[in-house]
This record gives sequence, C-alpha cells and structure tokens, in this order.
Amino acid sequence: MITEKDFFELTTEPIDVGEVARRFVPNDCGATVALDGYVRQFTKGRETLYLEYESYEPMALKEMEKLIAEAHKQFEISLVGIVHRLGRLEIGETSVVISVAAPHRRAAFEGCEWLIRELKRTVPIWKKEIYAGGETWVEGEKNLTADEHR
Amino acid sequence: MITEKDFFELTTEPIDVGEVARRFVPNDCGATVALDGYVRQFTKGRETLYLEYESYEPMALKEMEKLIAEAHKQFEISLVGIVHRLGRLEIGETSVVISVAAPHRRAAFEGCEWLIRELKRTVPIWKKEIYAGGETWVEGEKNLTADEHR
Amino acid sequence: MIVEVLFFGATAEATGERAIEFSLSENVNADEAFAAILKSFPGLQQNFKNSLLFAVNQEYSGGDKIIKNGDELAVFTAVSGG
Amino acid sequence: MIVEVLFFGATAEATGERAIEFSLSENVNADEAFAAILKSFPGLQQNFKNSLLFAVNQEYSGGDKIIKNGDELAVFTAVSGG
Repeated sequence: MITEKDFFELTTEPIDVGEVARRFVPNDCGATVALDGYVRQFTKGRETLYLEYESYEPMALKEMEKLIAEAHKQFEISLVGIVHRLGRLEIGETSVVISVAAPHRRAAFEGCEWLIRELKRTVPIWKKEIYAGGETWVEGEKNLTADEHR
Repeated sequence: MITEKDFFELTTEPIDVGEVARRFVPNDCGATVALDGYVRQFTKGRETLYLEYESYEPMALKEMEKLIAEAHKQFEISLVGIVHRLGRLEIGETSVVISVAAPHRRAAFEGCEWLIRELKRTVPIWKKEIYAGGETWVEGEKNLTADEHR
Repeated sequence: MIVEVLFFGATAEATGERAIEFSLSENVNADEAFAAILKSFPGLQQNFKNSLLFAVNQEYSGGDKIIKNGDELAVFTAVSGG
Repeated sequence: MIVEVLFFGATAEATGERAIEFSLSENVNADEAFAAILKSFPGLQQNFKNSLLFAVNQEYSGGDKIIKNGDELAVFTAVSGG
C-alpha cells in the first residue's frame, strides 16, 4: 500500500528537484535522498542535442504506484515522490526526480536507488535521442518478462 | 584533489536543497544524488523542540575539503557540494545537504552515502538538542582515532 | 470481437499507427492476440524481435489470459525512461 | 611557551571557556600538551572520558608531534554534525 503523502506524476513542465524533495517532510524522518536525473550532453564522446520523452501515461502511473507500494514493503521508508517529465528536454534539464524520506538515511539511499533502477525497467516511458545527423529511440533493456508482472 | 566546481560551505542561513543540487550540472553527468538532512521532530517518542549547531569552522572546512578529495579518489564522481548550516534550526529545517553528480548514478549514490557517514564522523560540528524540560549535546560516536587523521 | 491496440515510441513509428481498432476471434488468449497483431505488422517482429513488451488494460500481460471485447492492448519496446 | 586552546560545544560548557592562552614547557609533544590541559580542567576527563578529541592547528592530532609556541590547540567531544 502507498501512503497518503506519496506522490507520482508525469508532467511536461520543468521539474524543480528541491520542490519534490521538500514537498512533504515527515516528522519522524531526518533524511531525504533525492535522485535528480537529467539530460547528459556527452555520452562516450557523442553529443546529444536534446531528448524527446513519451509515455503510455495511465499505465506509467499505475506502474509507478506499484513501485512505491513495493518500496514501502522492502525498505523502512516514510514517503516517496516520483515526478517524471515528458516531451522535449534540453541538455541539463531534469527528466526525473525520485525522492525518498526515511527515519534513517540508509533506507532512504537503498529505497531511492532501487526505485530508479525499477523505474527504468518497468515504467512505460521511452526516450528518443536527437543528435547531430540523426535520431534514435533509446533501447531499454528487456530484462523484464511479462510473467514478472502478472 | 578537489575540482574547480566542488564546493563546501558553512552557513547560518536556510539551505535550499534544490539550489545545492543544481548549482552546477556537469555536461558528462546524467544524475545527481542529494542527501537532505533535517531536524527530526520525534526520535523514539521524545519530541525535539529545536537544535543548535556549532562548529570549529576553519577546521570543519578543511575536513570537508579532505572528504571531497578522498571521495574523488574512491568513487567515479564529477562534482561534490556540501553545505552545512549552523546556529538554531527549527523542526524540519535542513541541517546539511550533500550533493554528488556522476556520469553513472551508482557512483553518485555510493559517494553521497560515504560522504554523509564520514562527515558525521570527522567534521567538527556539534549539535545541542533542546527538548521540553532540558537540553543536551548530542553525543557523536568516537569511532575516530587521532592516528587516522595524521 | 474488437479490441483497441496502442503503439508507442519505436513501435508507433514502425507501424505508422498510435491507436487502432483490431479484430480478434472470440476467446483468444493474450499470446494468441499478440501473435495476431504481430502478423498484421510484420515490421514489428523484424525490427524489435526480442525487445517487444505487451500489455492488456495497462498491465504487463501475456500467456493464457483471455482477451475480452473492448480490451485495451499495447505493444511497445523495452522501456527507456529515467 | 604559550599556545591557544579552544573548546567547543560540550567542552566549552564544561570548562566555561571558549578560547584561552595556556602555558606549556618547551618541546612538549601533543600527548603531553593535552595531558597538561586535561590536568588544568579536571571536569573534562570526568565528563567526557573516552569521547575527547584533540586538534593541533586545525588537524586531528596526538602522539609525539612537537607543539610550537603560538600553536592553536583544540579539545572537543566526538562530533555530531549532519
């Protein structure tokens, strides 16, 4: 089960990592770990011009909710916030923030790292990279079988 | 060695976690992990009213610089920012932000977690907890020998 | 019966479609339904062979789950968000 | 010779001092210097026995490092920042 204050959102507006991390500060917590993922300019020497993200939105929201529920089971955490951006993103712009608050920081680090790994594996969002002279849909890893998710 | 863009600061002003995390966004990075540490209201049922932080400031800055240099040796990270607040802090206010940017998120998580653990062990900052009916200097763990630091 | 089939990202570009109505026999299961869709769009399996994922009503699906009239099916490649 | 001795947090409260000038014999090492300071402030060792840390010129110190005239020494308890 997710809690009343957990949140998960898709947006086409710029994401403010501080706003996501500080939206709720549970009074039994002392630490929030936030992952700020953004558009890298250079990957192995190749320059990215910008990215385009698209999503199967209702399913993405359901999958995010499932991830948060599972994170509450696996880690001693109080609150999770996930905000993912869609549409065109320029270099350096935030594509995703995952924020995890916990009474003890260890669980916040573990939960946050688990959530970004699973998000990249299961939440139906795709990015197209546009570089000088071409564009390509970035290939995710298909380390997911349909069976895992029934 | 630290890099030109690493930063470490002590301040009596409120800390904006988003500003620290986004101050510099290296163009070879795709992820920044930020730890936001703040004043917890309830610890094992006891209510904290507020905290007072004090520091041996020049030594604290030197120790932070050493931690950042060591983090660059141990982890594949591009940038570290550490901002620690001093003075009186109310419930929920940020006491420290440690922000680590890296080409790959794994190193950012590891570096950030290592830095907060070492900061709590070596950087000369102390907090006094004021609760209903009393106050006490919070005891750090003395798991540090002088020898380790020469 | 009729189902809706959605494509996203690379599968939308490969098929030239984002959402279509698709006819299926009664009582097909998910595996049979997706096999029928791939047969209609041979480019999908050619281009994305092992990276295709399937969903029924916004849940990852496959196997012998029975498809119903009006279900929302989706065919997409391995996700790459984050 | 004269050194400066700084106290912080709990050691400042226990001694009632934050910074003092302190007389040491020539050629004492860090261990000897801190032993002399603790002798002058018996409350420190009583209250904080094993949690005291020492610094010379803003570096954790101890052992046989020779103290010089004008050095900045500090005595404090295990740190608790973060």
